[in-house]
Amino acid sequence: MSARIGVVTFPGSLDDVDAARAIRIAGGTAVALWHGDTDLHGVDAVVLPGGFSYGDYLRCGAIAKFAPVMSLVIDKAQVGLPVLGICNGFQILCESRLLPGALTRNDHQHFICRDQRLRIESTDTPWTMDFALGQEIVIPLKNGEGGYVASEVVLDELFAENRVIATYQGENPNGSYRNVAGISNKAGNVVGLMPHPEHAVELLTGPTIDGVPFFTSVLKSLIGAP
Amino acid sequence: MIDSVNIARESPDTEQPWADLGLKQDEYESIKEILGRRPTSSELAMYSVMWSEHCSYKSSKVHLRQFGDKAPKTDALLVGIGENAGVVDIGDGWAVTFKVESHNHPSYVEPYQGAATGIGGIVRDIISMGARPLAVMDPLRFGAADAPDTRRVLPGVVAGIGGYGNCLGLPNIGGELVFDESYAGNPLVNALCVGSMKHEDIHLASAKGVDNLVVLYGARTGGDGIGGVSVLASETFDANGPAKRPSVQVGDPFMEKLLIEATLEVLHAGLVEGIQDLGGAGISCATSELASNGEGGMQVYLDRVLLRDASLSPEEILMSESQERMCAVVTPEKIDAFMQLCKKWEVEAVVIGEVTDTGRLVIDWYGDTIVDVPPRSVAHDGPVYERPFHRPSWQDALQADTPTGERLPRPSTPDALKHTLLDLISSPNLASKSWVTSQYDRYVLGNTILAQPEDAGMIRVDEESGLGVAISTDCNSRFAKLDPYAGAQLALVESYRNISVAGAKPLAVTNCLNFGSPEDPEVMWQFAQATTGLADACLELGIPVTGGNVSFYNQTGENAISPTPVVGVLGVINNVEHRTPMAWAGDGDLIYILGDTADEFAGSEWAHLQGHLGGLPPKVDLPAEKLLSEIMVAASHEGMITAAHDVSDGGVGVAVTEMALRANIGARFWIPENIDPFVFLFSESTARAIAVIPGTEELRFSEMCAARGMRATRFGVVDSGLGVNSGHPGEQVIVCDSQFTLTIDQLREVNEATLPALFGGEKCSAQVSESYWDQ
Amino acid sequence: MARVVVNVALKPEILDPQGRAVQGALSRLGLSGVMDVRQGKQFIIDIDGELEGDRADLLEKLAGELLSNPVIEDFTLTVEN
Amino acid sequence: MARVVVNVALKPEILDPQGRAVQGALSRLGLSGVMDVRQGKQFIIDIDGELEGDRADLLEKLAGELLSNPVIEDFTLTVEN
Ligand SMILES: Nc1ncnc2c1ncn2[C@@H]1O[C@H](COP(=O)(O)OP(=O)(O)O)[C@@H](O)[C@H]1O
Ligand SMILES: [Mg+2]
Repeated sequence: MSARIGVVTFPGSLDDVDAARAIRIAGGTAVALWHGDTDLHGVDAVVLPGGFSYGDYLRCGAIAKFAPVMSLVIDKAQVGLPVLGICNGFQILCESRLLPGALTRNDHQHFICRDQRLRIESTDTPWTMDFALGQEIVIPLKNGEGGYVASEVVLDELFAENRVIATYQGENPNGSYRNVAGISNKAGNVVGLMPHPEHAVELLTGPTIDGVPFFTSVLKSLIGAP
Repeated sequence: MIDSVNIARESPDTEQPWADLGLKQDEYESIKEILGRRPTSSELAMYSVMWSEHCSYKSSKVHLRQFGDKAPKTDALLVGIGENAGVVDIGDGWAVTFKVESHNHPSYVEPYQGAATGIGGIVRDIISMGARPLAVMDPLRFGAADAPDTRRVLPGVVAGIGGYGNCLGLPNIGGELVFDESYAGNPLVNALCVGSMKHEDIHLASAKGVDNLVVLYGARTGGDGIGGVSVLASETFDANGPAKRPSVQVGDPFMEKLLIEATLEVLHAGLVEGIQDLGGAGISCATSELASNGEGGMQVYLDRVLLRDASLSPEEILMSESQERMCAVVTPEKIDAFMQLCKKWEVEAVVIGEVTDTGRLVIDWYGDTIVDVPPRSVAHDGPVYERPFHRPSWQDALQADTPTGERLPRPSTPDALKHTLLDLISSPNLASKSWVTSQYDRYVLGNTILAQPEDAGMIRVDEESGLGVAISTDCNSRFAKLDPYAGAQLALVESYRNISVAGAKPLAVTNCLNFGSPEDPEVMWQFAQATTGLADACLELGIPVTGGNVSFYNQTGENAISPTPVVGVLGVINNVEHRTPMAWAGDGDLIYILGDTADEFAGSEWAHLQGHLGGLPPKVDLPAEKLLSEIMVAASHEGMITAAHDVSDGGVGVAVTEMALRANIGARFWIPENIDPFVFLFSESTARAIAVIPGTEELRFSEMCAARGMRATRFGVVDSGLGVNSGHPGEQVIVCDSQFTLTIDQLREVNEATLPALFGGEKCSAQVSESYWDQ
Repeated sequence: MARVVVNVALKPEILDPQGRAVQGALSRLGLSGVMDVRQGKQFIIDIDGELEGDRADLLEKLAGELLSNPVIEDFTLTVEN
Repeated sequence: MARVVVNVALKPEILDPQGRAVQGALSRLGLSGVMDVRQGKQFIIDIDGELEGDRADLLEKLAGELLSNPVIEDFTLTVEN
C-alpha cells in the first residue's frame, strides 16, 4: 500500500483538490482531512494546501491555526510528522509558530500569478530530497501576501542552518526578505513554500512538471521511515 | 405602520410614489387592475423592481425572441433561454452551463465592489443550475487608456475581479480589455462563468410540490442595493425611518465559496426540488420566479428572514440585493438533512415559507399580509414595449467615410511598416494584458488547459477522458457602430473562430448586449439590428443562443456608447490533449495563412490609431467561417498542426508577432505574391487564421485544404537561428523578407511596457482604498 | 512635528466580512458575549511642522477621498500637534 | 456594554508597503512635509456587560495571538466600559 498523505480542507481552502491530485500522480494515497477533525486518520504526512482559509480576513492563516485539526498537526509535527504548507499553508505554519517569521502583503500591493523560477537550496528535507542541490525549477506562484519577513537574526540562522529550502530567482516577486521562497523547521520535517508545486505536475495544466519531486520526495522518505 | 393588504383595501386613494420608483402611469394602473385594488407599499416595491428594464427586459423582449424563433435545430441544448443559464450537452453524460452578465453601473460607482459582486452574481447563476463553477472570464471596456477616469476605475475593477474570483477559487481563463473614447464615463464590466454537471444534476428554478418548504440560506439580508426602494420606506411611509440605504453592495467571496460547496452538497444529496439564486431584486425576484415556475402558489413569512440590520422595513427586505444568498425548495422529510449540511459549511439557513396551490404569492409580516399577488404577473407577465426605432441620421455619412489610401495615408516603406507594427503592438488595445491578467489566478482547480493570452480559455471537464470545453468572448464595437447587424455577426464569428483555432468545436452562444438608452430610437435601431444579425448568424452556423443579458442606458447625457454586443461562444473538445496552443514550438515548422485577405481597414485597430472611424466593416462570410472552423478542428484532432492563432485586431502582422512572443522563438516570413505588404500585414479581413504545420504533415494538410476549397498560403517558417545572420547573435528574431527585422526582445519590451506605464505608476495611490479588501 | 491619526471604518450599514470573521473566531475561542466586531484601518501620519491652514484642509480632504472611500466608509481624523 | 478598541500596527522595523504607498500618494497629491505613514488595523469590539476578570484576560491574550501577530505586529487595547 502506498503512503497515505493527508490534505487538510479548511473552509476557504482552494488548492486542496490539486494537492490531492499531485499526491496521486506521485504515487501516494491522498486522504482528505477536515478542519474540524479530531483525528488524523493515521496519515503518514500532511499537506496544508493553498487558498483563503476562513476568508483570510484577519491575517492569512491567523484563524486556521486554531482549527481542531491543527492542534493535532502541530503536536505531531513537533515529533517528526512531515508537513508541507503551500502558500496559505505556509502562512498557517508561520502563524502556528511551527516555522519562524511571517508572510506579509506583496510589496507591489497586487495579487500576482506567474510562472516563477526557483532554486532549490536544500535537499535535506523529506519534501526536497528528490531534487538536486542548486537545481532550478519553474512552478506557479500566486498570492497577495507572499512576502516573507523575519528578523535579521532569524534570517541569518535560517541560512546558516541550511533551512532555506528554495529562493526566488530573477526579479523578487513580492518583496520577500533575501528572496526566501520556502523554509523548513530545525528538524527539516516541516516545510513552508510560497509557490505552488501542486500546479506543476502535469504538462497539460502546468508550466512544467517541476513540482512532482516535492511529492515523490516525501513518499521516498516514508519508505525509509519505521 | 406597515401597509398591509387590508389597509390597501380600505384606503384606495392613498398617494403612492410610483413615479419615484420608476414606474410609468400606465404601469401603475395595470398593477391596480391586476390586484383589483391599490398595491401595498411592499407590492409596489416588488412590481417596480421586477418591472424595471433590468429585470423585465421590457424593451428588449420583442427583439430577443428571435433567438428562440431562429434557433437552429440541435440536440445539444438541454435547457434553453428563460432559465438562469442555458445548459448544453457535451457528451459522456456531461453538461455545461455558461452565461455572461453586466455589472457596468455599480462598477463605475464603486469599482472594486461593483466588479467583485459582478463575479459573485454570475457564479450564483451557474450554481443555481446545479453546476460546479469551473472558470470565469471578464470582458472589460473603458474610456481612453490615459483618461483620469479610466485610471480611477480600471485598477479597482481589476482588483475586484481578482479579489473575488481568486478567493473563490475559480480560475480566470480570459476576457477582454478594450479602450475606446465611447466608454468614457460608461465603462463596461461584463462577467462570464462556466460550470459543468452530470445530466442528472441539472436543476431548475421552480417551486414544485405543495407543502414543500422554501429555504433562504447564505448571507444575512442587509440594507444593500436598495437605494431606490428606500424612497418608499423612508420618505413616504415613515419620515423618521432609516436613513437612505447605500446602493453599493459589498461582496464576501468567502461566504460565496461556502455557499457553492453547501449548495453542491445538498444538490448531490438529492435534497432539493428547486433552486434559485438571489440577484437583482433579491427575495422579490426569487420568490415570484420560483412560484411562477412551479405550482403557482407560495406563502412566505418575511419576518423569519435573518437580518444583518434589524431596522430594515419589509419593503427593504423584499428588495435588498445583499449578496451571497440562495433560495431552495425542499420537501419536509429532507429539511433536517438540508439544514445539517448547511451547518457543516457554517451557512445560515431558515425556512421562510412553503409552496401552496393557491396561485397566489402571499407574504406575511408579523401576522399582517403585506403581499398577495399572482406571481406570474410579477415575474413573467411584466410590460412589453415595442419601442420605436429608426436608422440614425448620421449612419450613411459614417459608412461613406471609407479609409482609402487617399483618405488616410498608409505606410509604404519598409521602415514605416516596421513602425506601424511597433505602434500597433504597443497600443493600449493590443499591448500585453499581463498587468491585468497576472492579478488573476489561472491555475486553481488544476484543469486549466488554455488561459489568457490564448485565443480561447480551455478547461478540462473530465480528468479521465480528457473531455473539455473552450470559451471566448468578443466584440469590436467600432464594427458594430459602422453596421450593427454586421457588427454583432463579426463579434460572433471572431469568438467562434477563437474556439476553433484552439481545437474545439463551437456548440453554443451567450451574449451580453450593452447599449445606450432604449428610449432613443437610434439606439433602439442599433439594438434591433444587432439582435437580428446575431440570430441570423447563429442559425446559419448552427449554434443556438442559450442565454444572455441586456444592459441598456449606457450613456452620458445624449452620448450613447458604441453598440457593444459582447458574444461568448462555447466549444467542446473530446480530448484536451489535442488542444492547439498559439505558441509555435518546432524549428522548421511551416507558417500558413488560411483564408483570403482583402483591403479592409474600416473600424480596424490601425484606423483607430489614426483616429479614424468610418466605412463599412469587414465582410462577414459565414460559410467561410464554418469551413475554417471544421478545418482547424480536424487539423488539431488529426495531429497535423502544432500551433494556431486567429487573425483579427491588427491583422496578420500582429498575429504572428503574438505567436512569436508567446513562443519566444523567431520566424522568417514573407509577403505573398500579388498583395500589397501593408494590406497583407494589417488588414482585418475575417475568416482567416494562422496555422503552423510540421513539415511531415504539410502534404496532408494542404491536400485537406485544397479538397475543401480553403485557400492555404504558406508564408513563413519557424526559425530560432535567425539572430546570427541578422546582426543579433544570440537573440530570437523575426524577419519579414525585404521589409524589416525585429528582435523578440524589442517587440516584447514595447508590448509589455504600455499598461504598467499607464497604470503601474499610479497603482499605489489607486490601490490605497481598495487594499482594504484586497487579499 | 504633528502626528495625525486617521481611523477609517466601514459605514455601519455596509457588510463587514472581516469583522464578522473576527467575531466568529473570538467566540469560537471562548470569548463570550461578543455582540459585534467591526474592522477598520488606521493611518498614522507624521508631518513636518504644525498642521494648519491649507495643509490641514488638504489632509482633511484627502482623508475623505484617498484614505477612505466615501461610498462605503467613514473616517475620523485627530491631530496631535 | 463595553466597547473595546484594539489597534494593531506593524512593528517599526518591518517594511510597510501600504504605508509607503499612502505616503507617496499624499505627497503626489500635494501634501507637503509628510515624513512617515504607517498603516494599521483597528478592531472595534462590542461586548455584553462589563469587561473584567477572565474575559478581560482572555481578550488581552487574543489581541496578542489572534488579532495581531507578535512576530511582526504590536497592539494596543483600550476599553470603554
Ligand atoms: N441578450 C439575451 N439573449 C438571450 N437571452 C437572454 C438575453 N438577455 C437575457 N436573456 C435570458 O433571459 C433570462 C432572464 O435573464 P436574467 O434576468 O439576466 O437572468 P437572471 O434572473 O438569472 O439574472 C435568462 O434566461 C437570460 O439568459
Ligand atoms: Mg439568475
